Amino acid sequence: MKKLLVLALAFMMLMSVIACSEPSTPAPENTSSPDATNEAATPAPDGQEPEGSDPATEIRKENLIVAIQAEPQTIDPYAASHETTFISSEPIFESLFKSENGELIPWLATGYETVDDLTIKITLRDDVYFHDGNKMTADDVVFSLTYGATSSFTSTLFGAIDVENTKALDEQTVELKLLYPYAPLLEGLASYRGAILSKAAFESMGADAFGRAPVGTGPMMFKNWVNGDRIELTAFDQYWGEKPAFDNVIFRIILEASSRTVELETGGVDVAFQISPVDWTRLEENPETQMLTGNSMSMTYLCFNNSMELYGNELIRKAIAYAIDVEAVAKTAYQGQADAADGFIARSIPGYKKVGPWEYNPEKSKELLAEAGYADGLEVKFVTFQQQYYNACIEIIQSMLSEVGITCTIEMVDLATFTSMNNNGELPMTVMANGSSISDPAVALSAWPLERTISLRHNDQHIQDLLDQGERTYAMEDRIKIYEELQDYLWEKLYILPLAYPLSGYGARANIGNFDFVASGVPDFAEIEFTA
Amino acid sequence: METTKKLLEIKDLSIHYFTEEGVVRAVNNIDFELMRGETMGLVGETGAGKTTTARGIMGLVPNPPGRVVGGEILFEGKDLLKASNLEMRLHRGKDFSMIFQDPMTSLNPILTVGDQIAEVIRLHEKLSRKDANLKAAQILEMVGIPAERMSEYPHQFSGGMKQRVVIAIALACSPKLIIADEPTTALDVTIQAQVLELMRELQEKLGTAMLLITHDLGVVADTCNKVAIMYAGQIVEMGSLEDVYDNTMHPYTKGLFGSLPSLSMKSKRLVPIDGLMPDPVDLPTGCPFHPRCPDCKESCKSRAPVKTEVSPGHYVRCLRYE
Amino acid sequence: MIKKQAEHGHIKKRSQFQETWKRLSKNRLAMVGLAILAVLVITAIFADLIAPYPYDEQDYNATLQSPSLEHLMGTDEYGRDIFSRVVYGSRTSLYVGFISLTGGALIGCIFGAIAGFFGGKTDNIIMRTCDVLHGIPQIVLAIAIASTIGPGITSALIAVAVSSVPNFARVVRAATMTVRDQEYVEASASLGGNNTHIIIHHIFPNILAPIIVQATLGIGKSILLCASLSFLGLGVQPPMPEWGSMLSNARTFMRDYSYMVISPGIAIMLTVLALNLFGDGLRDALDPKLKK
Amino acid sequence: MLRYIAKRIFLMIPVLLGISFVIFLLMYFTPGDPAQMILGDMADKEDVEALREEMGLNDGFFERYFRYMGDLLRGDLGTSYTTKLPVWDEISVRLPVTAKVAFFVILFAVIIGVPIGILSAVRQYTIIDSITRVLALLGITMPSFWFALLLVLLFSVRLGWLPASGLYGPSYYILPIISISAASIAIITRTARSSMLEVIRQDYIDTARAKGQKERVVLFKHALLNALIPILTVVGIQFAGSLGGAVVNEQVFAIPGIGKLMVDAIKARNYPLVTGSVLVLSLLQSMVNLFIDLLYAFVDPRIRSQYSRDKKKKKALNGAVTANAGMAANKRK
Repeated sequence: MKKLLVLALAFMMLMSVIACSEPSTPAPENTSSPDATNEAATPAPDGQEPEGSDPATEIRKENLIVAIQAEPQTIDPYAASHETTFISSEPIFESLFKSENGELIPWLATGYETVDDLTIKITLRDDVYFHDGNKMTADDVVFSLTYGATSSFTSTLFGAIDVENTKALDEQTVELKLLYPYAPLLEGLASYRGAILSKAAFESMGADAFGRAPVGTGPMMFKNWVNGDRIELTAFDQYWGEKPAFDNVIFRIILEASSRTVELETGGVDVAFQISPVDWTRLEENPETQMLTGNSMSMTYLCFNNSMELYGNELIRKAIAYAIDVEAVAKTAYQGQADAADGFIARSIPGYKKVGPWEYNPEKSKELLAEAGYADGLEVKFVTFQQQYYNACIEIIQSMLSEVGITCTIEMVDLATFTSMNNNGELPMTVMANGSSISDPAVALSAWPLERTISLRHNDQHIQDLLDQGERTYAMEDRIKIYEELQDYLWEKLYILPLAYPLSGYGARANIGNFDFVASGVPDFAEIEFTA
Repeated sequence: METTKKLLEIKDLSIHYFTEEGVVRAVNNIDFELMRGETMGLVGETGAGKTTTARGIMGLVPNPPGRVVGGEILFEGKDLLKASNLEMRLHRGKDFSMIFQDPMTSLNPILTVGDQIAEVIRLHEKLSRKDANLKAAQILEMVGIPAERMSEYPHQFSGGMKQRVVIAIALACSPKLIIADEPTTALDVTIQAQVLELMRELQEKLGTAMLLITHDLGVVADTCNKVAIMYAGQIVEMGSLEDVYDNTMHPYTKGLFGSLPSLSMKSKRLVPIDGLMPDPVDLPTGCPFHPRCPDCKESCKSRAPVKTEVSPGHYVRCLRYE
Repeated sequence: MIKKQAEHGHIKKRSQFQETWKRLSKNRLAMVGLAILAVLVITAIFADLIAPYPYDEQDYNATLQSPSLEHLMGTDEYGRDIFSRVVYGSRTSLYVGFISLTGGALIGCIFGAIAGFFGGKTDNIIMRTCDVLHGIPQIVLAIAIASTIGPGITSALIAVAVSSVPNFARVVRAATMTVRDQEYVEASASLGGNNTHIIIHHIFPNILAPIIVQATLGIGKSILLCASLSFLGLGVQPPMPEWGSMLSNARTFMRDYSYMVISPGIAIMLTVLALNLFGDGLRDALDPKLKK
Repeated sequence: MLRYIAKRIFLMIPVLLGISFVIFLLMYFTPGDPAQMILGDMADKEDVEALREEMGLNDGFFERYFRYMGDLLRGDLGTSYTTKLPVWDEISVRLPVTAKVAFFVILFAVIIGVPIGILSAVRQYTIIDSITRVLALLGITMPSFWFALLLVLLFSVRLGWLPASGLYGPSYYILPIISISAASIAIITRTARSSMLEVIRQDYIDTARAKGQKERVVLFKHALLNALIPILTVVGIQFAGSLGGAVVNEQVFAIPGIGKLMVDAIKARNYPLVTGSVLVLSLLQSMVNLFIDLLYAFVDPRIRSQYSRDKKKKKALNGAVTANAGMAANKRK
């Protein structure tokens, strides 16, 4: 009997070992990829059915299958702030301009003219149609911009727009008025956040329904949304620009990171987002897959609650900072796929200034602790929610702080509780990230304005003044000087401790071409060309 | 019906159960015969090995842990122990069948009474389903149950009625031998009389031999022509009714009769046999009854008595008569 | 003669426990289960001695090392020794298992006994409330409680306890109802025993068997529930080691560092297996009918 | 029979009401603000407060509960906070997926579990019995998501035979079903074995053998039919369990089931969706339990006679029989 038990256990161990241990050589040549097994029963998304090649030897595919890590609440870019909304809305909508490394390229707009600090005249193309057949006019642009100005999700970007006085001069020109000078506006209009919606469709369907079945001018048209499973877009035949190399885009909702990696390896999907860093190297080595990585525009930081007596004390903040080896935190928490943060905004954003990383000096930390009166030890508290990288940073920091006699407790709460605690300023210490949808310093520092109620709560008027100046000056050189001064000041005050610049990346099959890494994390799908 | 030919002959049969606590010697070298149409009673206290003997004959000893370790069971001259499973199956229900003790649990609760009777008929007689049901109805009437009740279920019948159904099943194919394992013990007295009466009638009508297993000497007196007394797996006394009832030889049999209230003898107190049944795992040496035997002698403790014929057809296994 | 029997009767009482032990010790699988459990309890108690490293000691230049002599089960992504964490994890898992079960068992038995014993309206009310509790999926209960008092051991514990109450209640109610109709219960009632006396002295001892079996099997289930809770992001407060959260966090590293997934998985399996083997053995030993 | 079904359905209402009340209570006391979750953490205080007012989140507990119950009685489960779709639309898309998977899981579990259980009962104390018992135990003890991940790595990645996730065709169902049903197979096998062992020891099995019936028929007709009831109970419980319980596997295999919907709804404090999905799930589970109870009646006549109305008729008939049987007996004496 007993030998039998051992036999059963050995069998289980054996199965798990062969299952997980990857031989150094990549996965066996996957000839019978799933699309070969798809059945006619339901329209299974398959990716490899090359049609007759067009004259320009451009390889076309019927479906581009993209794996996203969560189901978006809505596909209306003005009504959400989660990455999956922007990824799924990108092929449907287009903006007035496109921004290629800081330089504006006319897109839906043919050009613009800054009349004065508060007015911009924008001229539009006249050959653009919405998916519902209506022609795009200035009214749609005005409607979209005013919607952007009033929506709580995009108020930081378009809050400066003067809703009453922005009007359409004629079918093809829009006079955009501002309440106050706002330098990052044009960059915002060029981003995926500045999508132009069909006014007619929005008003007839209503905001919620529109969010579930949006109408835009983009190359792909909304087709179907199967709750919890997938979002299907199909090609828009009256698209004014160049047609994409595929007929449908299918966003498959796959929550489990390892499942996304597996689907990429087995050809179940063509592109997959949020690949966990530990799989990056394997996907790079695998000839059938590629990894598109680069510096993201987000910065992970340790946030002190400066309104609390303990963390409001600069000495304590610095003591904690000296006890943390920022380099080790970044490397370990992100499995080597992040650099130590040495500034307050991502390096690729204009106005970035290298001010750190903070020196790792446990002795100095103990000195400061003693100076602040906590020589015999200090109790600190982290509150966080289930997020792999933030939890990793906190656990590492916790053990580093224990080296200098600071004991910290970690309280895990679920996301909803965390969000309301954050907005009521109840979080003592936590680790968060601050991303930016466009590469502009003002937007990247959106956590700092005084009116924000999150737990940072520095209420330092000097910061607000510098932020306002930065926003209002148009000349780039002056803006950069202001932001550099601000970053020096923040470094001196250390209201937060920058920790890591995580690399971001997404995976794709080897046959996906002309599809490079975009810092904002929302690539342009229409440009994709199939190489095999 | 030539009664001369022996229907059933048991020679030196031993059946033991091999359990973890040790070897249970349930039946030890018993032998007896049964003529066609004859009724023999097999009497003994619980645990004497009566039921094991019955199951031995039917080939229903649960294996593991039970096993026939010796002897022969000749049915019409053929040794059943050597018969294949298939042959045994053909015999069961056709040539010999069994009535179990507790009617409450001997019928399958989820099959109709009619089906359970028809099943044995269709097993042994090549009848169509319709004819089998017809015959089942007849047999049901024979045991005193209206045919309409064929489609009802066991739980809708009283104890007595259920035993009638069990009897119907046993007699459906008019077997040559019925083994009745304490058929009336679970019934109250009035129903008991009816059931015994019914069995005797059917036995006469069909000329079936019966091996009646009971611990009730009164029932044996009414129905049997021969009787064997079993104790600790052995037959200690065997003979015709008159032999055993009128000139009882073996002390244990005397003890049994002593513990029976009888109208004729005016004894104030019943004389129970003291002590308990011996543990079948380690049976006493010599004569198994010696620890409880009132006139036990020294030799009884060491020497096992041999079956001796005291008068024609009357056997006893006791040193006093050797 | 009578004296011998009385004396024999006297022996009978003490051997009730011996009797079960004798039968239990013959069941080899149950003994294997008991052995594993014993090892588990010992590791839990002497975790500090057995574990070579403290469970939260991180070592950044030794991250994700496969099993070696200094790290028997390798190291995790923070360079912590997995063997020590599995050893300390036994403490958490047993803690969760036993405490939540005793809680659930206690409430469940009281509910069940009352429902079974009194029957009628009380029985109906209690059973309907049990249906309600049973209707709410364990996961929903766990998450709701976790978000109220914060995820972690206590919330998993309460969720398991609350959701195991209906099962215990149902088992105990069925057992009580069968026992209640036995003559010896009526006999004791006729001798003037009040209800609570009857429940405690007569009914509980006789329904101990199903309760114990339900408990041993229940502990296994609660450890598994804890594992799925951590999988859904409601696991234990870091850096407390708990097999379930270790397993679910390790799943991202499963491909290249499979050892990280195997050790906690096997630990969970061994514990739950031991509990089931022992539970089954106990049930067979306590159930007289099953005597060989 | 119909009267019994009506009674059972009528009994479900208080239970469902109870469940909705408890869920509402749980949701009421859990911190976290739905309005905040909808507007995102960038929204400022006034907007959040305005939305709370508009959604009636500031009203008293009972006021909201009775409003919800009022809508419920009119068949309106309310609208989901996040997607603004009616709750029923969300559920009606996800429920069939879970139901289909749960059905196949139970079918698979029964097809494999019951025969193995019977086999190990019949061949008790042999090697087959021990192997099945230990494998059954392994099924119960293995954390399901661990087993699921192993299966995906083995069959999708290394062997490439099966797709890794999604439900787009028959081949997509294989891995999820195996991983979810592992525990159910184990439990059904054990129950089948113990209930078969119980039945095999009954007297009527010997009666059947005494009739000269083939052993196979004795086991699979006489024994199995009687052993069905405990097996049915467990199958019912497992089916109800896998309806709501397969959340973890749904996540690994990206199956848009109701389990995952429920979990995400709670995390987003999407009260109407939570209550709606739990209620629908509990209703479905109670229906399954009712169906199983009716199956009892179908299988076991003793239970059937409790329901059937013609009980009175039967008593009369019973009386008559005993009288004339007695007459027949003494007539012949």
